[in-house]
Amino acid sequence: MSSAESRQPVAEGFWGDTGKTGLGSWIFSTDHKRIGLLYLYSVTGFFLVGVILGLLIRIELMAPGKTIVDAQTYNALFTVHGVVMIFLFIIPGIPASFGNLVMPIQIGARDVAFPRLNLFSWWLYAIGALVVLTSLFTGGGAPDTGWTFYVPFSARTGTNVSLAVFGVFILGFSSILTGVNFVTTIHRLRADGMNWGRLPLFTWSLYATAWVQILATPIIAITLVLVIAERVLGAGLFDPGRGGDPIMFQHLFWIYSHPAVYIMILPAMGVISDIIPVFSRKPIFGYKMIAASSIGIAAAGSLVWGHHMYTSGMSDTAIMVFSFLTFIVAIPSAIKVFNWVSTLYKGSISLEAPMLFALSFVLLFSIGGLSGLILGAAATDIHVHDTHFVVGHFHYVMFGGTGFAFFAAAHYWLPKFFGRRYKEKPAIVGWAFMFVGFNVLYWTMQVLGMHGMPRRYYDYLPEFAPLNFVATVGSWILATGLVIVLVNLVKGLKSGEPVGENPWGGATLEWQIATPPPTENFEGDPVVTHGPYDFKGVVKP
Amino acid sequence: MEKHLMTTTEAIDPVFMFILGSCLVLLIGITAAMVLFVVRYHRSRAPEPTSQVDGSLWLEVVWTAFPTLLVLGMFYYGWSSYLTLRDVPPNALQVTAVGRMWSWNFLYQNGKNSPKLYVPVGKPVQVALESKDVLHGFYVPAFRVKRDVVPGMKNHVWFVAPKPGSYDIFCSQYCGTSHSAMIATIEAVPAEQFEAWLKETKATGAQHPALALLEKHGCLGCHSLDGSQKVGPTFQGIWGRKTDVKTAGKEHEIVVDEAYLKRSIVEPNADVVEHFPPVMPAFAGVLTEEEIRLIIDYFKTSAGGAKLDGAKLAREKGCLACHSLDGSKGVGPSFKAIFGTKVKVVRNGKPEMATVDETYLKESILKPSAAVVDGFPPVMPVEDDLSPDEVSALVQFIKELK
Amino acid sequence: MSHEHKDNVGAKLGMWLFLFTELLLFGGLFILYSVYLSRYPHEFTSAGKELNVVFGTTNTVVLLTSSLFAAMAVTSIKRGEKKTTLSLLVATLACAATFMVIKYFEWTAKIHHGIYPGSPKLAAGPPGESVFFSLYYITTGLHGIHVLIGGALLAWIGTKVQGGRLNAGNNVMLENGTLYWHLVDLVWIFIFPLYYLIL
Amino acid sequence: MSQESAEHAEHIVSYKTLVGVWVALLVLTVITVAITRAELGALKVWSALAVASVKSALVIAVFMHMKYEARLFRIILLVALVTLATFIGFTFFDVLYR
Ligand code: HEO
Ligand code: HEM
Ligand SMILES: [Cu+2]
Repeated sequence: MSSAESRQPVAEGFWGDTGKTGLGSWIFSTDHKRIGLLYLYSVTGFFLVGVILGLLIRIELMAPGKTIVDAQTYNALFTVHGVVMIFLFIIPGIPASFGNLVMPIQIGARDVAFPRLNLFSWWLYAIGALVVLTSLFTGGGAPDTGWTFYVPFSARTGTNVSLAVFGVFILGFSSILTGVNFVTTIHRLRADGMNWGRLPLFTWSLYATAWVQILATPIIAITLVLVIAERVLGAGLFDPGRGGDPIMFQHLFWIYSHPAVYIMILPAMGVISDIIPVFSRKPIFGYKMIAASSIGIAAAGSLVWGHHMYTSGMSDTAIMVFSFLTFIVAIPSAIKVFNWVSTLYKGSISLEAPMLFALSFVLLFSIGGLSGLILGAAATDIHVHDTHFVVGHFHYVMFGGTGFAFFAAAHYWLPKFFGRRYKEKPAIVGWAFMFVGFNVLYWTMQVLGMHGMPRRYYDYLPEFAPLNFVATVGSWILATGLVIVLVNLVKGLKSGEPVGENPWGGATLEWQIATPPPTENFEGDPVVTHGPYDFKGVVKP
Repeated sequence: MEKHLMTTTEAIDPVFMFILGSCLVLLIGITAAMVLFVVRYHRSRAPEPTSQVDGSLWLEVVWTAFPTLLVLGMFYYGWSSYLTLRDVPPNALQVTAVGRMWSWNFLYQNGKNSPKLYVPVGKPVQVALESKDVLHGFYVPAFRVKRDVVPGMKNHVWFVAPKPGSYDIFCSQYCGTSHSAMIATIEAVPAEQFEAWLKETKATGAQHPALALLEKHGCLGCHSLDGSQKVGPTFQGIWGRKTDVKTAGKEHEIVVDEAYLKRSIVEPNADVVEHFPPVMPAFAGVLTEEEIRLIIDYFKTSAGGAKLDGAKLAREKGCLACHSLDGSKGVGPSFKAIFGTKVKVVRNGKPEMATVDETYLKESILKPSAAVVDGFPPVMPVEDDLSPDEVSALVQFIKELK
Repeated sequence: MSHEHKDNVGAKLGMWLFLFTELLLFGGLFILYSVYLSRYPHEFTSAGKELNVVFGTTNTVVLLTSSLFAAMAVTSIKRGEKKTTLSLLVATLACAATFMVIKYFEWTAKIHHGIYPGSPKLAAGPPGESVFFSLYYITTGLHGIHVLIGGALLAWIGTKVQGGRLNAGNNVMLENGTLYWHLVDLVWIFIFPLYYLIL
Repeated sequence: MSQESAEHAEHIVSYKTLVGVWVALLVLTVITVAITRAELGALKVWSALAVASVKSALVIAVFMHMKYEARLFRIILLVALVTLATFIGFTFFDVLYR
């Protein structure tokens, strides 16, 4: 598009250069950028739903006894909160939205390997989401099993578990197909000169993630089918009365769901690895180690699922093996953290919104990850398992980690695709609220857990009341920050200042093309001649 | 206490201190480095980067090796201390904890059961864990022990209460509507007091000499006293019971009386109760006339005469976890003055009115999901191990609650 | 559009990745099988005796033959023998149909004998047997669904061969379709000894 | 990408090879049935699995053209198989020692 130079307020780019507009041009588009945005909108929508449910949970826990809902509703609340956050927000979150938007451009491709399959994945996501939502209002009502669907309870409860589980099954296939697409794309569609040593770390992380999606997700798919078989056919595969073993369900569930936590965090780590060098104007420290550790996490992460089952009655031998491997899998994460911090050393650091989110990611992820070590050790996990300590742990890594990385990515990349940017001040104020509120909320919950307050508890003993109140106040501070950040972002992208091709001074390919990118991404075939973090010759913004 | 026995708390807490401490040190280190770099190399102070170094082999080696050693230490310490939790001291007191939706019950070896877990101070206690329905978790925060209660699986925990006092037991594994109400208490009391409690509250009938006989001759191996189904018919409420028996291949109904009982003991295969195998050994010559008298008297008075205690059943079977006795709303409707009222229920998906009478109550106990009272969740578990007598006792109990 | 170039290797790579997914989908069931076999070796043996080895063996032969036809179809289309390709595909489908018919008879016979998941007869029997048969039904059922999907896929591809859209120069779709079909065969190669023979 | 287009110089497998593999598969089927009739005890499972593995190797190599594909394909196949094997194997750390 030659019109990119003669820019009026903002060039059209992929938003209009094909001449197609209207809903149909979006939901039937095979353009990776449009699909990426479809995912971005849906994922953000479900994030907001999940947040509202989370806030309701916190309000209920503000004081002992009944505050706003009854016990059964509370159980449905945290179940739906967990299911929405895990399967509808965080797993597709970064890979399907920002991965789709950015990854093909980063490797110099015009699209992913299978554009139509890509669109199909989004449709599966939409259908799966719809089925999950339908389950809330039909049959016996919203599922009340917790997001882990443990048998025998999930096989017995009268709520609409079968439909919800079926929805998650569909979502699993959406995730698998995205993985298939990304692996093929990264193998086949790299531009000339884009060798594996020049792959941006975000793309590296997506590559590792995609493998986990392909190899682990089918296990949850079949497990969920078995839950339905248990409920509908009375198959008895997990029913101790009929020779089944409920512990086997937990094995199958975690064979997927532990690797799934790396589906959640690896792309986030990729985002951070791309942002920190740009805002320090320094090459990333230890590129090869960071890339290799992504693969290492993906591989070793498939071998530690048993650490969720220390109290289940699993054999002590298994506890020993899984505990050992859990500690091993922490090492590649440690390597990443040390390399990120070292990248800052002797750089030229500018604390704009993406960087603030990125740096707070490092901190919050470290807190979450280090608390993971307490959970990984057999002796200490026994005490804090199934308490709010675990809830704190996973919110630190999932929300403080992936959630903050999601916002870092939004502030970093979205101006490129919308051609306009948000205001810096409100972004920073919003970030500050989020950061403070987040720690007040979840640090407190971890302390509660150490004092022995179990999770999934509607009601609790009076001695836990003061800290619970503090945590609830934290959730309000966090929510305030979220509102500020989101409003500012949406307003800015709609009507903010136009941005140029390269607002941050990035060296990866997405910053070398027009803003917003044209449908074809590149004019002609790009040829890559330098690494992703080589800032020589990149103009400082 | 002869020798100091390491408590579970003493085994776990040092590991906590070690891992938590190392983590805090690391966290503070990383935070300090980040803040330092961000301040020192902020663009306002460092307009251009002063280094373009993009890696260092020896640094990578250091920060791979150092965490590796540290986590190996954590692993080993964590694992070896965990073994303390698994290593039950010899001579531990044996108790069984039975978890059901949504209550606990504790069984002692002498047959005594109690909704509170009484234990002697300073003596190790091994708790065998048994679930009647779904997963539960036996969690005592004060002793740092937790173990899932899995149907069909033999799990256990052990602990020792160092000081007299009450300690909370939580259900840690999510188990449905009233999961958070599934709380019980450990009462740790001095050893002598515990012994006294255990004896004094020993099942009332145990003093009866006939019971000793029934135990001694193995009768209780096949006949229960509590209505549960075993190889032979239960002794519970046997006196005056009507049953079908087969005499010389022919069926007919009898009423259990003295003559019948006597014959059944001396010559068991003369009349065999329907649906039971004819496997009972004859006790002619084994039991004296005197002893048989004693047993029959016992059946007349205690086992048969003493009615099942509905109130006790309601507590033991966990009904009271959801149904209050004082009119307050729980997960299910309160039992108070419920008999005779009219309630709106949902049957087969359709609302209708029902009168709470005996039939209705019986159905609600045996098939809870058939008719669910409007406004309450359909979560009541099916109690499939209730005997007909127990159901009647429960109905009677509810009927009498004014 | 300019970027719709053909990348046969890419297409096959994608297909293989998807096949791994399918493999692990069955993998979940094989995990359960191995665990329960080690826990109930005797019950598995006696339950396995109930399965009909003749049906099982026949179906193995049928599926192997169908795989042969499918593989030959790829060779023939690359040689430009359109007619042969079509007949080979039809033969593959015929085998698929035979397989399903035999499976139908096998299942109905079992169900007639009161053997199906959750049946009162199994509930009364030893626990391991009920597990065996539940696994048997779910595994072969899932496999049967794959036979149907694979058959439909090949039929659809057949119409494209017929219409000439797939030909000697452009046949990766047929190759991918047969790859899927071979996966169905691969899974059966393991189901057969594990359920029918180990007794 | 230009250097890669050389890598799929198409390989056409002859009918003869295919039929040969098919015959081998049938023979192996007979062998499985035969050895599982014999009294081998626990070995029975392993030998049946061994034959099944040989059969699937044949199908993958020839019917599915793995023999003629780039090395990448063989590597990823190995990754998938190893993953499945570890999932099964690691479960047995629990099952065998419980
Ligand atoms: C994004 C998701 C995510 C991530 C990345 C992680 C990362 C880790 N997790 Fe977590 N987890 C996640 C999500 C969850 N975890 C859970 C539960 C859980 C449990 C079971 C707890 C229980 O139920 O009792 C354990 C043992 C762990 C361990 C770990 C470990 C060791 C890591 C490691 O990967 C962390 C590595 C990071 C580190 C170590 C910090 C950075 C390094 C530094 C600062 C340098 C110094 C480090 C060293 C010296 C090692 N997790 C649950 C609960 C599920 C449920 O029951 O509902 C969820 C959802
Ligand atoms: C404002 C934001 C949020 C609040 C206030 C919040 C609050 C909570 C609370 C209090 C619980 C524990 C409920 C209990 O155990 O009784 C919980 C559970 C959970 N949360 Fe959040 N949360 C928030 C955001 C998130 C995010 C962003 C994610 C994931 C990306 C997430 C994932 C989960 C999951 C998986 C559970 C477990 C549900 C279960 O036990 O089945 N939450 N949340
Ligand atoms: Cu995990």
